[in-house]
Amino acid sequence: MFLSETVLNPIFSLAPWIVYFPVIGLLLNIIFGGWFMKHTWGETAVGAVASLASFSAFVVAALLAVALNGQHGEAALATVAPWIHIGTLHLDWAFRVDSLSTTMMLVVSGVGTLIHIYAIGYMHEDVRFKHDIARYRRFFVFLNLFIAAMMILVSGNSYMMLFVGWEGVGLASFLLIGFWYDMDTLGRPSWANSNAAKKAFITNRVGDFGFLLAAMMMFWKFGSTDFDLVFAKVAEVSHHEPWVILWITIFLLVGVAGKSAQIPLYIWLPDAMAGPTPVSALIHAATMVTAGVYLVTRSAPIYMLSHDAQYIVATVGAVTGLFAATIAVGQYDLKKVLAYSTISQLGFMVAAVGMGAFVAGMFHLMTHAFFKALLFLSAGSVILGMERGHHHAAHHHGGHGDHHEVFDPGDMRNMGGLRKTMPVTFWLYIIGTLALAGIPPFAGFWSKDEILLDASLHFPHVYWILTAAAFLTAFYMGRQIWMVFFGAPRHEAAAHAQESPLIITLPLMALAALSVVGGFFNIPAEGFHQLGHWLMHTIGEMEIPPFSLTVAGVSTALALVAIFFSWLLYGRTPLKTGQPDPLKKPLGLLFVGMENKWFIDEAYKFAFIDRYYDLADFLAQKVDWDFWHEWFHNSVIAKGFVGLARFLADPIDLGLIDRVSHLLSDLVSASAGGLRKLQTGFVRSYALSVLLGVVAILGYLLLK
Amino acid sequence: MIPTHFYLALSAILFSIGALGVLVRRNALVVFMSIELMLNAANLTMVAFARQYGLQSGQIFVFFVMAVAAAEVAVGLALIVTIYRSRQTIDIDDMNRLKG
Amino acid sequence: MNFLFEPLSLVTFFPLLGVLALLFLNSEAKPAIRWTALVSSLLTFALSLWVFFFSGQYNPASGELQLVAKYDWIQVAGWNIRYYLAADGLSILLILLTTFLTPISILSTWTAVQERVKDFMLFFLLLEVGMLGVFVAQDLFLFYIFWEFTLVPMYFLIGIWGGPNRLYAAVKFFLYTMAGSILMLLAILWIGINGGTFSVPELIAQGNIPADIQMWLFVAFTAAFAIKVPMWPLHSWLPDAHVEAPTAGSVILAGVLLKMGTYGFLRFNLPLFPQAALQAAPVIGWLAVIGILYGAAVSYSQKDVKKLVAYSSVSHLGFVMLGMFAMNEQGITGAILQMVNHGLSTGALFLLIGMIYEQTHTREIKVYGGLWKITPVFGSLMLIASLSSMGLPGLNGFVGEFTILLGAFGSAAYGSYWFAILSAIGVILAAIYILYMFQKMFLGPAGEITHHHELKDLNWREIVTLLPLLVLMFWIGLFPQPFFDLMAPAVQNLLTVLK
Amino acid sequence: MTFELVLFFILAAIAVATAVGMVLSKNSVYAALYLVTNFISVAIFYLLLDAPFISLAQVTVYAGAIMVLFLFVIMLLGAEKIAPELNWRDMAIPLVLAAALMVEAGLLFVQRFSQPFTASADGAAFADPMSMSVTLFVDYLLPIQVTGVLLLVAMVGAIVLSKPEKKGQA
Repeated sequence: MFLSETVLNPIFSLAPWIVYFPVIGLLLNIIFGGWFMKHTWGETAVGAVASLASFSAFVVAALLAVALNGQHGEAALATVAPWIHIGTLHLDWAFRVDSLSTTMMLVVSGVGTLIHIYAIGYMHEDVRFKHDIARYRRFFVFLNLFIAAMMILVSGNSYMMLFVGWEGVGLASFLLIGFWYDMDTLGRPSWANSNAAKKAFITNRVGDFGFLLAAMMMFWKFGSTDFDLVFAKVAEVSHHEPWVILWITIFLLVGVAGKSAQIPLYIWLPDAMAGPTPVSALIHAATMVTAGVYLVTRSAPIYMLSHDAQYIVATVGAVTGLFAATIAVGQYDLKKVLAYSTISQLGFMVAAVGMGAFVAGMFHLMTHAFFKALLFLSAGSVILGMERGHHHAAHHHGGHGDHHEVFDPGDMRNMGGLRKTMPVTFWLYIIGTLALAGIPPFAGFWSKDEILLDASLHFPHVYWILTAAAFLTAFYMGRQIWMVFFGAPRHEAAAHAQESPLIITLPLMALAALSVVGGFFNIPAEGFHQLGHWLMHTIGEMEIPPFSLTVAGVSTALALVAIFFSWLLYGRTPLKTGQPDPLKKPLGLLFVGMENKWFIDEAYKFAFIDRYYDLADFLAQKVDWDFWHEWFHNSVIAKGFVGLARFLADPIDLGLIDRVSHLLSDLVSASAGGLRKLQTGFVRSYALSVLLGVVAILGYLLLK
Repeated sequence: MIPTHFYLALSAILFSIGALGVLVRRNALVVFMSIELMLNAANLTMVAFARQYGLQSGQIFVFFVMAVAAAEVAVGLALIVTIYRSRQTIDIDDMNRLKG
Repeated sequence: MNFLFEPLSLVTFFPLLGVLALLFLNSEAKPAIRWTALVSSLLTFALSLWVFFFSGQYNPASGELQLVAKYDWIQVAGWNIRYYLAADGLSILLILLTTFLTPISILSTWTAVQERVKDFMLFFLLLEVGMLGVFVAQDLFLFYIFWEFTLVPMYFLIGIWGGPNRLYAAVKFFLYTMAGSILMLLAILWIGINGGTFSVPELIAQGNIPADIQMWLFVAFTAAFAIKVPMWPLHSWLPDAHVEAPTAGSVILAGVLLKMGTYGFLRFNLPLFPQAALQAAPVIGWLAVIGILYGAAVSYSQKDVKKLVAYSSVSHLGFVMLGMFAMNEQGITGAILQMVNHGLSTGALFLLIGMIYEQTHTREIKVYGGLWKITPVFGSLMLIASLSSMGLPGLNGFVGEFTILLGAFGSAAYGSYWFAILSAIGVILAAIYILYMFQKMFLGPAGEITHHHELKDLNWREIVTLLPLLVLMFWIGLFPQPFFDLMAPAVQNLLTVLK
Repeated sequence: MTFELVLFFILAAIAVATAVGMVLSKNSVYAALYLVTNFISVAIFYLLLDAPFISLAQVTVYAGAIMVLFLFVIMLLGAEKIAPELNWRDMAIPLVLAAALMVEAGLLFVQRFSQPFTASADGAAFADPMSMSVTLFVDYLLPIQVTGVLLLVAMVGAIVLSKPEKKGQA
């Protein structure tokens, strides 16, 4: 909570470099990338530049963390330049280094770097499957852009600077979701991917709208949007105008719902899986979507003052957690399951920070970043393996034309038995799954347990909802494992799938290691809780609930039961080709809902999107054009004027005025006929008449 | 000193002769010269008055008249040349297309 | 004679030298004509920069009118009309915007205008004189003359070099703006005769117009300016004019001509009739909010991309009006910056659309598609311009929109949060129509047009045309403070008048 | 009869004679030469009138430049003679009018301006070339510039007009 006005340690002046490095990386790739790509080593160079940029940012973040530790977590500020100073509005480009921001920086740049490295290998194959090698460079430019924006987001010293990163990551997300903008996820020419990108950006904009209103309200009520200045006045304002606090938190929640995919704005995240898998891992699982959690944690002093706000946020998070988990159960696409799982886990985090369990929320954010990135990247590896298998199979059947058969390498109904063909990926996936399902001692267990513990103490309803969600989480992950890796291959591609190269699996192993030991950052025991103590430098002292064996035991037991259920359904009798999901029969309509995402997309389309389009169309065609432009201006005004002119012209002008003027004109022309004779055309006669005039005038003057 | 009205009378004579030239000659070039003569006569009065009232402005004006005359001559002669090219004559009585 | 050698006179009338030079050129010598026009407009830009920043005659820290050129002009029958030029923080950015956009527009016509090039350039440079005059004139009468003068070259630019329906558009543009101006002329005459002077600063200093008459005069001035802006619902001429105008004409129309309206509000309506302005603020504010939402919604449903951008201007200019009538520092400063921003981003959009139109001769959105793959540089620049237009932080549009919304949110003149909240929805709607346009043209599978045309990416001339705009977009987006510093003192002065 | 007066009458006679000669001469080359003589005599009048600057301008501009131009054009067109041109019947009315004009103007001048001569004491000083130039380039700067532009325009105009016509253009 304390801010040193003067930068104590010169290392803190390095803070802006967490942004500069990725920006330099992307500029290098924009300027020299084209030249790189002309060489055989081009792709590696482009990838290396981008990865190095990200890694440099990580190094800086690590240095900052060490320096911060050196001064016992006392926050430091590095002001770069003024941004907007108008009257009392003072916005600066100022980087804030405190325990919360460095934690985020480390997660973002750390996971980011691993994913950059993974992407070198992944994109190498992806651009070849999609037949557009030139786009390789663009991917890394966008990826670095994302890192830069995310770093601004987590290190800004004011809500407005946070907002810059907030929209910046939205842009990067738009660009990366729409990376294969001219096709759908299966590589067919289509608007699907670009639609998904657009949907993501616009939905995020709705959230940004809330954020913006919150920031403006803060400025007028607190006089600033700088974190310290806002928090310094929170208590006072809360005392006089409690509604202000409530509205700010609600507006912020709209922003959180947009960015962190909470009800009602989560709909963009599943579609966002249209992006290449490293993007899904980095942006739509590990980092960007957790920005909302970061935001609430950052705003802890505001949320702590309003129990209503906490209640709303926690409930929204919890309901999202359960709701998304139900959908995840009914999905067949490998990445879609993970996407809904991400929404669900984000619900956990939002619920946690909503309850005031900021440490638990941040803890889960961190562990989730590890294991969800691991899961996504492994899923990417699986999909690549399937693609390879598909190509292999097609190659063998060359000439039969089944190369053109539409094949979805991400559909779990096409998989099965990958345990044997992709052993490394299999084991990595298992680690990720156990971590996500909350099996001790994997990372997910510790963080999820802390959230559940907090909920059980303060918000029982949240606890029950979240426990149900945790059960479903373990279930759908088990379902995934059985369907993908066990049983017999349900498609040729799965049979011929091939393991991924080391450049892809190495980062996975690093992430797997983190998923295993990540929980030890914050072991719930006396004398530990390192992450908690570290974060409390920033968010203030928090009560740490004692470890409860009941809560931990219940959740572990439920997870195990869920996995057992999934084995019963999917493991014991593996799915056959074309066989419907075994849940379909017992659950009936319920499963249809899960399968179709509860028809929320359709409902939104019907309720908002189509209505807005109709409205816009009505305004544009009917109101603006037909009525205002054509009818009012062209018919009423213009034609009215013409009509008036006609009226004046016909009876009045022709009837009355014209007759008089005809008379006049006849007179004139008669006299003109006479006078015309004077017009001889001879210059000299004109000159003569001029002289005549002069003589006459002079004569008059003389005689006067 | 010569009285001013001597000059005035002289300029009146010159001006009239110039006017006469404009009226009687059909050669466009001579008509033009006659106009120059009239301008000169007018200039003479101005300079004469300038001396009488001890003012420079009269002379300044003459200077400008000269400049304008120069411009006029340049354009006028060019016109005559053009007309001569297209109609092979500089007789102003042949140029009567403005006849009503 | 001396009046011509005042710094602002020089800047304003400098393009006339280009006009003079053009008169001596053979109308067939097209390259020479283009270069002459370009060089003279570039020199005007350099001159304006020099006058404001390097001559040492303009002190940006002062909020007073500076570089004053004040000469008696028409002093008949008790009319005290002066040749009175001056600039301050309210106008400096717009003057620079004008001198900046003119060479860019001229550069954009390099290959697009092939017929009657000489006349085109003549009208263009004359238009620049008129626009500059509007922004520097401090005498109501002189202002009116410049104001009307701009109509003439623009009329011809649309009417001669425009699209198929150009005559209709040109006449509509002319009549529409003329109609509003007549009322303003009456108001100007009333003020000038009753106040004993036409000089705005003196009239402001007198400040003795009775409140009830203020309202009438305010309405009369508003009639002229609101049409020019254009404020909803007086925007009907805008899509016609934009769609039919040649690219350079659209750029100048959107970039500068519309700003004459908003500038008029700022320079005349607010300080001359402060009570009336305060009373009218909520009305204007609501019109602005409606304009923001209406413009954004209508844009979304357009099939012609130029029309889409034209309607988006209605939305953007709504923001400017909203900020201005918030009547606080943030709002007014943001409004001025937003005028510049709109000139940059909409100007860039029109330039880009013109560049593709030159190749395909169609502006129908649905025939395009997948252009980013075929013309990557074009697509990337379009993306930046689009993002700037929809107000992405880090680019110029956001800085303007945010400060305006912030001003409107805390505005005492509005006295309600609803103005800011509803217009913030405009930010969402902006994303919808801009992304719709970008997606339908640049993303997705290759469109119909690519089957008929071998589309070429931007050439160097086109990139050079756009580059200054892009640099400014980033500059204003990241470090707008120098621009704010330029206007801050003048805005504070204006606010003291309003209080 | 002072010397000046004698000079005046001699010059006046020359001026009138050359003017008449110009009007009457059949050959336009002669007409031009008469006119030159007339201009030179007027230039001497200017000298008598304390206007040395104007006098010199008269010689260079009129007698020099303008008349040379005339001669050029006459030679160029080969239009020395246009016969038969003058006949006394046609000249009757013009002659009467010109005479009337002369009489009227003379009378008017004499009637209105025959006050005694009031030249300032400093005589020639008021219009010496030095003070003339100062006046011209200080008080009359703009007119001078405008005149320059006028001459430029005239020059351009003359060039455009006398350019050979292109085929197919009217």
